[in-house]
Amino acid sequence: IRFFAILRELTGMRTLAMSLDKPEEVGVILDRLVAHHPAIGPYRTALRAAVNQEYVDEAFTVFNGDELAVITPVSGG
Amino acid sequence: IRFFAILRELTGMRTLAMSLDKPEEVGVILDRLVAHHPAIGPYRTALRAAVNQEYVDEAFTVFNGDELAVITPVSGG
Amino acid sequence: MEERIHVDCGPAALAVVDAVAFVADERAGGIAVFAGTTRRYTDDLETVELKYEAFEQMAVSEMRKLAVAAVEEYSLVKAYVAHRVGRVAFGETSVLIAVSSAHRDEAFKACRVLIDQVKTQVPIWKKEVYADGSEEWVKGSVPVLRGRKS
Amino acid sequence: MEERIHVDCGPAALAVVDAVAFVADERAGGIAVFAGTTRRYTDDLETVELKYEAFEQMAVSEMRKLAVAAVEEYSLVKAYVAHRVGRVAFGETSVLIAVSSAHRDEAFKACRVLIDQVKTQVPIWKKEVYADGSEEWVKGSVPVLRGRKS
Repeated sequence: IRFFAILRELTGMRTLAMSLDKPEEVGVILDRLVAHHPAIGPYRTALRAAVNQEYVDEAFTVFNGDELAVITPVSGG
Repeated sequence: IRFFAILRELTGMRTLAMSLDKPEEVGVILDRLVAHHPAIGPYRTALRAAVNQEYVDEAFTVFNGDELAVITPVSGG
Repeated sequence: MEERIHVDCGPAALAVVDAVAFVADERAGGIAVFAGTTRRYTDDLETVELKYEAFEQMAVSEMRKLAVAAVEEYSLVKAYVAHRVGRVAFGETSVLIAVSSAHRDEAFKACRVLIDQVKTQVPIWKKEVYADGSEEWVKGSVPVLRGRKS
Repeated sequence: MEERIHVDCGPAALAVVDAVAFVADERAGGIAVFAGTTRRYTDDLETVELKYEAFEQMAVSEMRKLAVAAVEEYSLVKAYVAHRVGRVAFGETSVLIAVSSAHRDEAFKACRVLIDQVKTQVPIWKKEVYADGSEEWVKGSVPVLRGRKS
């Protein structure tokens, strides 16, 4: 799991390795992240996830070995 | 009177000096030009005049000493 | 106002880098540029070059008026408007507009309005020279009177 | 398609001249460019610099998708999309878009759509650094899902 920008600073992590017991939906994994890292909580509703470098919705199924990136609202330009 | 582009080629003139007997409207002068230089005729309805380097309408009064430019449709870019 | 506007109409080649250098400013958040370049092919006709003729002093004067109006209407920081005259080989730039503004929306709008106006309001004429040696003045637009002298 | 698109996301400075050189083409009649530059002042706040962070590989991938879509939708000849990461001092360019097309309307529209999309869709984040030493991540936009995976 990759973190960037404000979530990288708030969690103090750039990456987090998570081994899944079984394939799970993105939303479930994000909820679990928030439970363990409450600093993410205020951003939960504005999070977008990317799996293997493509945006996905929260029902998307993640398998072991997939790369999940947690994307807060983007502000390039 | 200054000519450019296609009118310069058709009339063979870059400038024409015209001494006015009395101040006259642009439209009258343009009509007189067409009478003496029939090659201008087909362009008459699409002509724009500029007096002293500003666009004017055909009712604008021209005095001796003014610079009149005959502007066919412009195509810069 | 004057130091915020650069206008030019002459035979020298136009370079985007000059236009951007002029409009760059620490008050600007965005720079929009349009460069009109000579197409080699229009459908199947091969254009060898374009020739531009201008009523140069008046062209500069008209371009300056357009730039001043755009700076005011779109709150631009700076504006650069230049048109080349004489022969312009394919791939080269015949007209170059650059504007800077605090926000991008104004920059895009002003740049678009300026190129549209330069093409339809400024006394400049384009002649296409084809590969077979023939030449043709391009059909143009009658400049609009804007409540000026009558 | 690939040779008609240039995409980049990295720490190197961005130069308009490079973007224009890439998109220039003898089939193009117009080139539109947008450069996003760092404003020194936003209202009364003095910004010393901006810092950009990106998920670089994905940013490149997303920018490429956006450029491919724009080339197709607007019949572009070429497109250049680049975003800088790391520190960007005021006056420098953080994002640079250039497109060429046969006619100017498509160039303007595509350039505008691309900068809007780069700002709202690509995983890049901006942090403002103020003169008093404070820093702040800029509020952003949630990327839109476009009928991709679910």
